Amino acid sequence: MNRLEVDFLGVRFPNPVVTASGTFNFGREYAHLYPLRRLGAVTTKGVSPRPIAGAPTPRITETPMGMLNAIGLENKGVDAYVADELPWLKAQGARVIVNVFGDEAADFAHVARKVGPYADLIEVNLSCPNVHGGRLPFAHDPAAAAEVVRRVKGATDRPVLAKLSPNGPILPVAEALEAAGVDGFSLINTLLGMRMDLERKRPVLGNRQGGLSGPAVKPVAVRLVYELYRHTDRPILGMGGIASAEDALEFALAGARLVAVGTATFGDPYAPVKVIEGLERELEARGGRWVDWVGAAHTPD
Amino acid sequence: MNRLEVDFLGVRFPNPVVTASGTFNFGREYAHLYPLRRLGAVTTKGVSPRPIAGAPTPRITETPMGMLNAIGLENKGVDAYVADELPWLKAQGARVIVNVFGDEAADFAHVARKVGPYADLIEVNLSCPNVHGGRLPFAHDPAAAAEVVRRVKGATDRPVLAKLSPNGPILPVAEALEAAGVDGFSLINTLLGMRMDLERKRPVLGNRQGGLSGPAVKPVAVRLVYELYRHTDRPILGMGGIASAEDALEFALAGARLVAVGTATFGDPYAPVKVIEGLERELEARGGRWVDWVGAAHTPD
Amino acid sequence: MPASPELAPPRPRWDDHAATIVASEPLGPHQRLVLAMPTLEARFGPGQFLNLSVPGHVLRRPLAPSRHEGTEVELIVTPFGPGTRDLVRLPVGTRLQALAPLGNSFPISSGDAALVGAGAGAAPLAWLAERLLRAGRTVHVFHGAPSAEDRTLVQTLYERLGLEVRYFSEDGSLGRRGYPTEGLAELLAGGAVATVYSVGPFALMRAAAQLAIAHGRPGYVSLDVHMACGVGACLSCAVQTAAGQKHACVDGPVFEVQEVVW
Amino acid sequence: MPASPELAPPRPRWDDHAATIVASEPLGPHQRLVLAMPTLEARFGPGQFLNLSVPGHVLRRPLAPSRHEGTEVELIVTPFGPGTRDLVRLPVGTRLQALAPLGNSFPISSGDAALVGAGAGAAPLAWLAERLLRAGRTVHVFHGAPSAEDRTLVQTLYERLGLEVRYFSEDGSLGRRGYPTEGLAELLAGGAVATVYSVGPFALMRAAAQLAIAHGRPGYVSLDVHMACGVGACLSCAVQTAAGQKHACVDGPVFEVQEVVW
Ligand SMILES: Cc1cc2nc3c(=O)[nH]c(=O)nc-3n(C[C@H](O)[C@H](O)[C@H](O)COP(=O)(O)OP(=O)(O)OC[C@H]3O[C@@H](n4cnc5c(N)ncnc54)[C@H](O)[C@@H]3O)c2cc1C
Ligand SMILES: Cc1cc2nc3c(=O)[nH]c(=O)nc-3n(C[C@H](O)[C@H](O)[C@H](O)COP(=O)(O)OP(=O)(O)OC[C@H]3O[C@@H](n4cnc5c(N)ncnc54)[C@H](O)[C@@H]3O)c2cc1C
Ligand SMILES: Cc1cc2nc3c(=O)[nH]c(=O)nc-3n(C[C@H](O)[C@H](O)[C@H](O)COP(=O)(O)O)c2cc1C
Ligand SMILES: Cc1cc2nc3c(=O)[nH]c(=O)nc-3n(C[C@H](O)[C@H](O)[C@H](O)COP(=O)(O)O)c2cc1C
Ligand code: FES
Ligand code: FES
Repeated sequence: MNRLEVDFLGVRFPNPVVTASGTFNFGREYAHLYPLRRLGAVTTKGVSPRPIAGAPTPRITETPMGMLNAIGLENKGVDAYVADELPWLKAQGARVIVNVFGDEAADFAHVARKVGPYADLIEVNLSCPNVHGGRLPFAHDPAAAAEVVRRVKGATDRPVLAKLSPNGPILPVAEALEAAGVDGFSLINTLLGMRMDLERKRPVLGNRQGGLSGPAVKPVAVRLVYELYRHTDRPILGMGGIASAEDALEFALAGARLVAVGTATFGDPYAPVKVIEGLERELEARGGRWVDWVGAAHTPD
Repeated sequence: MNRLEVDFLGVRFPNPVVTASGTFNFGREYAHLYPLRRLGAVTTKGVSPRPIAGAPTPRITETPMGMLNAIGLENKGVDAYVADELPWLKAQGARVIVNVFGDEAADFAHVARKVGPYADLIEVNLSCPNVHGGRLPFAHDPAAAAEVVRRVKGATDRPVLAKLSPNGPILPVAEALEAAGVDGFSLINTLLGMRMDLERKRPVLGNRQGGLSGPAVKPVAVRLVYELYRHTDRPILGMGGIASAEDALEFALAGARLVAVGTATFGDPYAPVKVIEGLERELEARGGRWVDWVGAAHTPD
Repeated sequence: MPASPELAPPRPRWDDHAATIVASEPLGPHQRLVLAMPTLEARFGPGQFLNLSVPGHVLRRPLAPSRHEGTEVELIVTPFGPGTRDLVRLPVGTRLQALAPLGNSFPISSGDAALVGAGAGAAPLAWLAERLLRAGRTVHVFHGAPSAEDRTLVQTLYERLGLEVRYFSEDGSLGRRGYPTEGLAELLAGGAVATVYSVGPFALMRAAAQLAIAHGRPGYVSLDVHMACGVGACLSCAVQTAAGQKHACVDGPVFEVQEVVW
Repeated sequence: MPASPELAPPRPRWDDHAATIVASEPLGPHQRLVLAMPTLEARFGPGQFLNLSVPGHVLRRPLAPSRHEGTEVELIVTPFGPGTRDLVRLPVGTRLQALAPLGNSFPISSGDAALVGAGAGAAPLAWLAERLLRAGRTVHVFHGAPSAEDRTLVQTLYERLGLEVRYFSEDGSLGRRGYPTEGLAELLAGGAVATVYSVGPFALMRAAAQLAIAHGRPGYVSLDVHMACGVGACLSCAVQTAAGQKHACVDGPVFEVQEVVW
């Protein structure tokens, strides 16, 4: 009995544990440690239409049980990844979730169209700034976010997940995205945060502020997954601080059908595999299959 | 030279370190460890017009470098505190910040009027639910929050701080409060979060969700203080995860003129005093007075 | 209604004391820790607790000693969540901090005593047993566990007192199959005039309390409520009592069974 | 433009290796740590680094060994922020994990070598000096510090090689008052045909690099960029080079001075 198997929007995953976008690049760096097909899926670093150089350094800094990053969306642009990385990644037998973003809705669609052939799912990163919307992230502008999803849906036949930001109310955005035909949700992206350098009397990060991730944000993430699950019937990919099988089960109880491991991979490159192995043991001991745990903490009000 | 002395809205504080509301009760529990007048001030547990029994247990649970609480605003009501606790606290020579809240604007004003004689500052807790505003917290309803501040300002001659919530955008609320005559701000209150109990397959807390505090939230708090400081000329009482003098200096750089120690007191009841002593040492070593550090990380864009 | 006077003796003020781990040994699934607390002049009573730091954790952990001899405080810790799991792994020599002494303690019965415990609940109970024996009382001990796993715990805590323990296991692998309250029920049904003391899971304490009440016997339980400060400042440890809401860390953790709203 | 071949030898693949602290001693403000890494078959080269776990921290810490003999890896750690502060306090016997070997290493010069370092930058430089000496090169060492504080560090790392170090202190309390680049400037001005190697604060490495460039000498620096993954996956360690943006953890940390956009 494979207790971990899960269907998500018609795609069969041998287990629910995927990597989080931006923490695993396109998988090549870790492929000599374990076969990438052992993972539920690899979620790639965010891909935009054209190359982006990213933010000034320092781009990362540690905080209590968390980290801040301001990578600034560095990537080589969709054409480079379609040429070099995505075919290689598919050839590993990995399931692939491609994270896409852009300056405007058409950019997202452009990238989604190009990566579609290599993607099992498309994840739309709505936390990036809406260049034509006063640089407010799409995630905080329901209409702009809906337009992105509509365009992406039109550009690909792959199921589309919208990745939500915890830095504003999520329900109004989620509602607008459902109306736009989104297939599922992923959350949380990072929480905005800052750390000060006492020597330089300046923010540590080159970009001043960055995104907080890691165990510190787990309670915030679990709560948002729980809240979203109550309001949607579309499946949820949950993440934010997952570092163990127990963490993953917390997200399942809250309503996550897939879970992503991000920051934990920096502390231990085997973390995604250890979460999978831990889930096998935990479910053996506690009983039930993964899918039985999904949403199980929801009781009538 | 007293490097720590600071004037805040006309009140002279020997040092900038105060206790955070709800983590120090009315000070009696800790008064045998150190004289309460050694602190910048004691901020009291939130006071409402009538007694409140609070939330079902468990009311607290730990998370990575943080904790969740859902005390449910338990308190004995303003009359009990005016009779028993506030006179005692003033008699200790402590400066006192009284944290007030209620179901509607008039409640806040009622409490502020009664506690005014014992308060050096009034802190208005806007994170409590607005009973007549669909239970949305006042903090997320600029108009309702402004009405609270207007009423409280009318009821007391003490300077009034509005305590902001990190669970929604703060700038629109801050602007409305400035128009309503608020004297200063305090932030952050707790971030909404949740932890799951894998045995019971339920949220750990009796109230299901609670408020996240402690070092885990520090980056979020520093960033919000920084953001608010750029938009206001009113002084800021900063808090969220402060456990050391270095943490306090991070908040100063971001723009906090006073700082509060909350959750850290549970881990070490001497924490507020250790932060004061640490600041004396740090400023001796690094140079400057506390007030020189306030806002020093702000440079032109 | 104030607590009965025997529950509220004038208490020494707590402080934050250094506590060095001087011994740590597994007792089945539990761990016996001995802390050296040389600055703690006050003496714990059975049922009182300390609030112990665990490196890497924001909150302390409330634990009720099973003995306090000279400067040494003995604890039984059951690894439960992240904090206690880390605590039982700390090497001898680790220096911690403990708020102590906290809370109230069990009163010594005027007649026989019946102790109903499970797991680490045996820690304060065994120590109470020691005090009861010293006071010349007859002590009946009923201990429950899912299986034979608590055998070493029971041997370590009770047999050093020369006390015989009636062991109940859910799977029948040691002692009688069933729950320790069955032993208490038989004892009381047999007409024993015993004061009941219980520390364990809520359901166990409630069952023991109901038996005590049904037989008109005094009874005491130690309520296990999630705590943050341990000293009355955070209001996290609310307990519903006949006299209104109380707080386990300062008004308890020991409560008279009649007082608790079960 | 690919890095010059001497900077990019075929590299053994990194893995996550157990690393037990077998020695830990202060050297003034620094700490000398020796890790036993029995499963690490690959050999570090000077300039390469490992990414070391620190209990209670989410990220690992990149550190460049000062020696690798048998299964033992020697590190010099300067307590800086919370992670390195915790690291230097860990007792002997603590078991950590290290990603290793990571990054590229310094090439061995064909002629004389001039080493310009400060603080823990002496770690990879001293090891490089060992390799240079073994290759028969003449090695000049210039070390800078705010005060006399690095005396023991320099003694430990360089004097065991029989190397004389020219010490520069900002306050003049040991060696010459001033910066170690002054020594380098004199050496090069005197016509020495030396390859320049520098590890230390950015300003120091830049000054050393500018001297090398001005004198038409080859030069190498090890860039200290904040790292998360250490293996090329997070893109946090961006470095601007003449050949576009590179990443210090995989394309460096050692860069040719001409290649870096200073
Ligand atoms: C007065 C008293 C005496 C106790 N004596 C013992 C003892 O001698 N041996 C023993 O093994 N256990 C004892 N407990 C229970 C012990 O405190 C908890 O098992 C422990 O705090 C759980 O921490 P954790 O990190 O394992 O779990 P977590 O769930 O991660 O704990 C998180 C937080 O919740 C609180 N918490 C969680 N569970 C409990 C609980 N059951 N009771 C109180 N607080 C809790 C803790 O304060 C901790 O800060 C006692 C509890 C109380 C109230
Ligand atoms: C290739 C390389 C080799 C190094 N070798 C040594 C050495 O041999 N001895 C030594 O003492 N130091 C060395 N450093 C610097 C050392 O890594 C940092 O001092 C250390 O990471 C700071 O961690 P912290 O916890 O003290 O500070 P924090 O600021 O709390 O660190 C937080 C995070 O930021 C990153 N970070 C912070 N400062 C630096 C920095 N200066 N360089 C890289 N990452 C940083 C760390 O990865 C860490 O995860 C080296 C750095 C690099 C890149
Ligand atoms: C270094 C880094 C880079 C990231 N890059 C992206 C990205 O390109 N696109 C995206 O949608 N999320 C990105 N994220 C967010 C993560 O995918 C994830 O949502 C977040 O880190 C929370 O999960 P965690 O706590 O497990 O890391 C990045 C996170 C980190 C730490
Ligand atoms: C147990 C507990 C109770 C609290 N009660 C109140 C309260 O009554 N009123 C209020 O404004 N804030 C309350 N807070 C929030 C704190 O005052 C503070 O804003 C928050 O905890 C962040 O600071 P910290 O990380 O230092 O604890 C409470 C926090 C905790 C942990
Ligand atoms: S634990 Fe804080 S009041 Fe009881
Ligand atoms: S540290 Fe992650 S790419 Fe270099």
